[in-house]
Amino acid sequence: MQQNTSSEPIVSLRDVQKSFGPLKVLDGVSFAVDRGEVLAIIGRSGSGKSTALRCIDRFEKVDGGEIMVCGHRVDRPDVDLRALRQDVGIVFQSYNLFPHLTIEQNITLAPCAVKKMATGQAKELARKVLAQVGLEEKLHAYPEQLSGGQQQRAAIARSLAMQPKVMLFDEVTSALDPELTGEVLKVIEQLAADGMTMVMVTHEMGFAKSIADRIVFMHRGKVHESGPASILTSPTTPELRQFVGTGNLKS
Amino acid sequence: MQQNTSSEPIVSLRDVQKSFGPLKVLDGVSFAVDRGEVLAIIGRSGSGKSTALRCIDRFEKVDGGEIMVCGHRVDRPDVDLRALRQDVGIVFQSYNLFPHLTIEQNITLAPCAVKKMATGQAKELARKVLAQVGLEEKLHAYPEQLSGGQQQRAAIARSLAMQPKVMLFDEVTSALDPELTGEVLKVIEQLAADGMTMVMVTHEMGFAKSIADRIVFMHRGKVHESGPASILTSPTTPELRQFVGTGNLKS
Amino acid sequence: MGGHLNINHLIFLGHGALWTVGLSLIALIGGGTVGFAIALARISPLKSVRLASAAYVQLVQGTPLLVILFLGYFGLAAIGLQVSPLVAASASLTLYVAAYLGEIWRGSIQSVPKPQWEAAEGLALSRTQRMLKVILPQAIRIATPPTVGFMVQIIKNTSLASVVGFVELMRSGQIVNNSLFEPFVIYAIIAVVYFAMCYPLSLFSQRLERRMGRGRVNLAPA
Amino acid sequence: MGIQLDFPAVLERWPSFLGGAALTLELAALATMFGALLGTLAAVGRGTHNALIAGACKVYVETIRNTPLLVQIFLVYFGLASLGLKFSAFTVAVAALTINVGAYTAEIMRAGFEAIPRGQIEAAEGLALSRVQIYWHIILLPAVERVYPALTSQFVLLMLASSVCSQISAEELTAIANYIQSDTYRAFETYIIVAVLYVILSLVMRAGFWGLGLVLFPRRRRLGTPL
Amino acid sequence: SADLLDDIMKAKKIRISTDLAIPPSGMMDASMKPTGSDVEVAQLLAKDWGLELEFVQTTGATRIPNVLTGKADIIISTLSVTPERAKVIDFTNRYATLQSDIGCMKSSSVKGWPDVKDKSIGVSRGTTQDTTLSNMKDKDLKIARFDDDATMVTAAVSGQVDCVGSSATIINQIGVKNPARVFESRIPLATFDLAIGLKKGEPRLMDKLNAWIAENIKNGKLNAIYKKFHGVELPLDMRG
Ligand SMILES: Nc1ncnc2c1ncn2[C@@H]1O[C@H](COP(=O)(O)OP(=O)(O)OP(=O)(O)O)[C@@H](O)[C@H]1O
Ligand SMILES: Nc1ncnc2c1ncn2[C@@H]1O[C@H](COP(=O)(O)OP(=O)(O)OP(=O)(O)O)[C@@H](O)[C@H]1O
Ligand SMILES: [Mg+2]
Ligand SMILES: [Mg+2]
Repeated sequence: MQQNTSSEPIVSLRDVQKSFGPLKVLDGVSFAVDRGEVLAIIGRSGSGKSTALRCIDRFEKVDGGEIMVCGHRVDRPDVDLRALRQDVGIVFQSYNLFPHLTIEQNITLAPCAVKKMATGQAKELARKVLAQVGLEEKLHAYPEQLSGGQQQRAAIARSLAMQPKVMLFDEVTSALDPELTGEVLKVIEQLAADGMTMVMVTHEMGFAKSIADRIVFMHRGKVHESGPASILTSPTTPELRQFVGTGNLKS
Repeated sequence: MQQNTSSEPIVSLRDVQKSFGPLKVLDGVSFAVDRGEVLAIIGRSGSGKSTALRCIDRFEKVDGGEIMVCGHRVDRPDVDLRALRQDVGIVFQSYNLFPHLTIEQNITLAPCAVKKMATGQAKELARKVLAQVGLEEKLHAYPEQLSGGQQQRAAIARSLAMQPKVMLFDEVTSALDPELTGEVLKVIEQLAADGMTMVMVTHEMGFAKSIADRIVFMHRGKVHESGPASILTSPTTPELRQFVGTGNLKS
Repeated sequence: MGGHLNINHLIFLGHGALWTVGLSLIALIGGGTVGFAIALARISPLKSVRLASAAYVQLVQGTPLLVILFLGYFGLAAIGLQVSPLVAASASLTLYVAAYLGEIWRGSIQSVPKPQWEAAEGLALSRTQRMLKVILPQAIRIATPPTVGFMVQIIKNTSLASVVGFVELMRSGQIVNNSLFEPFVIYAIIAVVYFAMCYPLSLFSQRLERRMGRGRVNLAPA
Repeated sequence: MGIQLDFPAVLERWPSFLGGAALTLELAALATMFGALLGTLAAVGRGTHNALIAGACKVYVETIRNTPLLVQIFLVYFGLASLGLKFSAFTVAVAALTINVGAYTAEIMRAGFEAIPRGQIEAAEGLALSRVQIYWHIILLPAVERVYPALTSQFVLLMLASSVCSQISAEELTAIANYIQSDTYRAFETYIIVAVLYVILSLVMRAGFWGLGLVLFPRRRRLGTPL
Repeated sequence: SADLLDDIMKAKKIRISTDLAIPPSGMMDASMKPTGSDVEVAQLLAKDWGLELEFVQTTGATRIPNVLTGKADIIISTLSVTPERAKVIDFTNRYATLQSDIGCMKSSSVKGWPDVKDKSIGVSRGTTQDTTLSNMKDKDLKIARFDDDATMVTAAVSGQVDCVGSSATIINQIGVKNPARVFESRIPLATFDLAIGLKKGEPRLMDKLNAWIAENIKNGKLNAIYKKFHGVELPLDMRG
């Protein structure tokens, strides 16, 4: 699955603008992600990280700029949303598993409904992706019967079942305690090793450092600093330096 | 306010037992806290930390064992609950400020209603405790107008206004992002420096290490290991070693 | 039968409308007071009180208001208690409304999150203080929209008080119709008058609901 | 006082009572079924971005909720007949009750829809489900589960309210009671029996809804926890 | 307990239970004052006995409970006498009669019972017309019962029913406001005696009422009232 050799970025943002009412949340954000690359977005609360991520999967419409994802022009009003979302998987902080469905039903729902996959085949697939996140035995459990870490892994499996070309993660571990965080990070690490293209918003500096190919530090709606993981240990801007400093309290 | 010289423990648990239905949550827990001491309870999710804390303030009735808090026999059915709770302040993860009252009203409510304090005096007190947590300017704000970290500090101030002899904290920072966590931890550090007796359940290993006089590591409803903060760096049991090890991923 | 709609008919209908308003007010004040007691009884620490109030609620909610009114007026008289129509209607409506408001309010009180109860407890507040200062102020916010929604139903249901001799809006319409025989005109007028009384309340309840965020469910009877 | 209750004289007409109770239950069951459907559609309609549909649904809900059921039934029954459309009293009763309870259901269902966390819908959108699929798989059942107690109460109330159908010659329980009491002049006995029957019917309906809930909400059956 | 007649005389007031929504016996005039044949009978009775008159507003269903529970003294409200009902309350001698017919559209071809076989017949629920028709099991009639006369008439006018079973008076009234659907009597159904109703066990009041009725039949006053509202006279032996 290693596809690190590619010409064109799979996700690219160019001068993206986004306001909520009077509040300018994204003020000319640009970055690109190549096939097989892992990009971590960091920054303090309110700096626009989640908004940037949500724009990529068109949960927010942008006010200006250009977003290109797997060949879809996401900024255009006529983008084919359902096609886009078959190429992009997104996982949120709050899992958002469907509480009335078992884990298996959570996973098979989209393949059956969207890709018209046969039930038997979908169940086979569910087993496979659950194994990938180490949750085979929870096939018939309901979400609330799982711990937070397990729920988050099930949510990742659900996204994987759609075989997306790129995965987006928004602080997928910040609702979890250290031990459960560990479980989920291991799964993501494995995905990275398998060559999945990923964009992740995270507070886990240590993890970002160890897994990300590139880091984007956002500040006040702008990409304030970006570069390889090493910028975390030797930041050039005072803002990133301060951010990394306060973050350390948590360690 | 330094009262570190004292003979008898202010909180003591002896062989405390507690089950929820068939589930044995506390299985003979014993520990004691001296006046002016800071005790941190750590352990993985579900190990019974919160339950132990809640038993101290009689939010759960114990099935067996003995709990003594500031001279109250908490395990007895005839314990004077309101007297107990005037001596004990408790702060939860989810702040639990009263949303229909301003911060000032949140703080003055109990002193006026329980201690029959005059309104003017209570307001004076509110100003004082808010200053203690660095929130003077939020006197007339409603909880929802505050950030998470500010809400948590207001909740601590509300407890302080009852001038408790001992404070209990249950994962007071785990709903907060690193920056806000920093604010709250600073307040707790100051309280410790002022000599307040405290029992805190926490996931912040770094913080526990730096502030706690003693650490209790709970595992499967038992106190598995306990001792000075140094046990975190040189754990003797494999369970604590594993716990601290996974915790490190977060740093 | 015969004749045309004239000012006297309209005045008669107006009187009926006034009775409708009056009966509604009685129902709400009486039912509100007793309903509050029911709500507290439903969450009482005493099991017997809880069971008794639950049985009461089940019984009343399973019986048509018409039957309650009938038995309240003639049934009391049958066992030797002569009560005026006004007393009988007030008592019956009170019992009926109390069962519904009691349930709505119990739900509202219980939907104040458990941590709030615990936080109040942790501050050493007494049971009464917790109720009055922490729980009720929050429960009222939750309860107001469904309560107002229920008021709309009560306004319409007071029409059943005609069984004990009240000539309220619906009955006055029937009487006018029986002497004029203009059903469409008269029922249209009645519908409009009811709408004029109910819609502002509906609107008000929706405003409230929108203002304090959603999530509460309306327990409104037909 | 001078009242001698003579239940046997009224109870000997038990087949009529039973027939009336059966018709009441039948009216309630049919109106519940159609009303649930109509109300759900109206609730969905109120949530659409199409201002015309949303407005029409709002007018429907508000008009019905703020006028008496009796007037609605009269207008449907006699209004249709005046236009030359003649339906049986039973058909009209079912239609009028459906229209009535549909409006209440719409409000309850809307509350249910709005109680679905935004994140659930975003997660479904993220999985490329279409709008219809999202309503069907993600919103509908959890929404119903949340408002199930309110829906149950509403439909029991509908059953009680169906008594006004006696006005248009439907022979339901109240109509039977009126007939028997004016034929025998034994109003007390009749109304007491009718009250008992209505309480039984409401318990039957609640039991029915409880059973239906077991089928509809397997998660709840297995875990017993609220959503 | 005390005698009801004494109570009435002592109170100088008689409370009469009358349904004011069943024209032409009880209804409201253009200035919303009670009027109708039963209303005038009641007024005559009160005047003759020198009593103040109070109408107890009632619906069809509560006429009887009103006197049983002492909320009214007597009922004058088109009560037809049947043996079944006589088990619950006492009836005086008749003070009027009610001729009931099957009425149909003027344009219809109904002449006798065989013609109404597949027609729907509207009646007021629980009236003696209803009971009479319901007992004709052999005729296999389609009966639609309404809660009151007004609703039944509305059904006839709007076409929900083809025929009505009612008093001749009401049948004739249908067409007054609706020239498009004029009804007329086609099949005679029965003649019912209307009587004043009172609680059982009041023989003195009963005797006094019967004496009053006999007297006012003889002097023709009851007949005059009847004719004024129903357009026809009482049977020969009641015309005084
Ligand atoms: N739907 C919205 N309407 C209005 N303001 C919004 C909305 N969503 C986000 N914002 C505002 O936009 C700013 C950026 O929000 P965003 O969620 O992108 O921050 P973030 O970097 O993800 O922060 P965090 O680390 O707390 O998740 C914040 O000030 C937020 O309050
Ligand atoms: N009210 C209750 N009823 C039933 N089980 C409960 C209840 N409260 C707690 N438990 C169970 O008791 C066990 C211990 O819970 P507790 O909240 O004390 O754990 P904890 O150590 O605080 O965990 P965490 O770090 O997740 O807060 C858990 O398995 C929990 O599910
Ligand atoms: Mg975010
Ligand atoms: Mg805990």
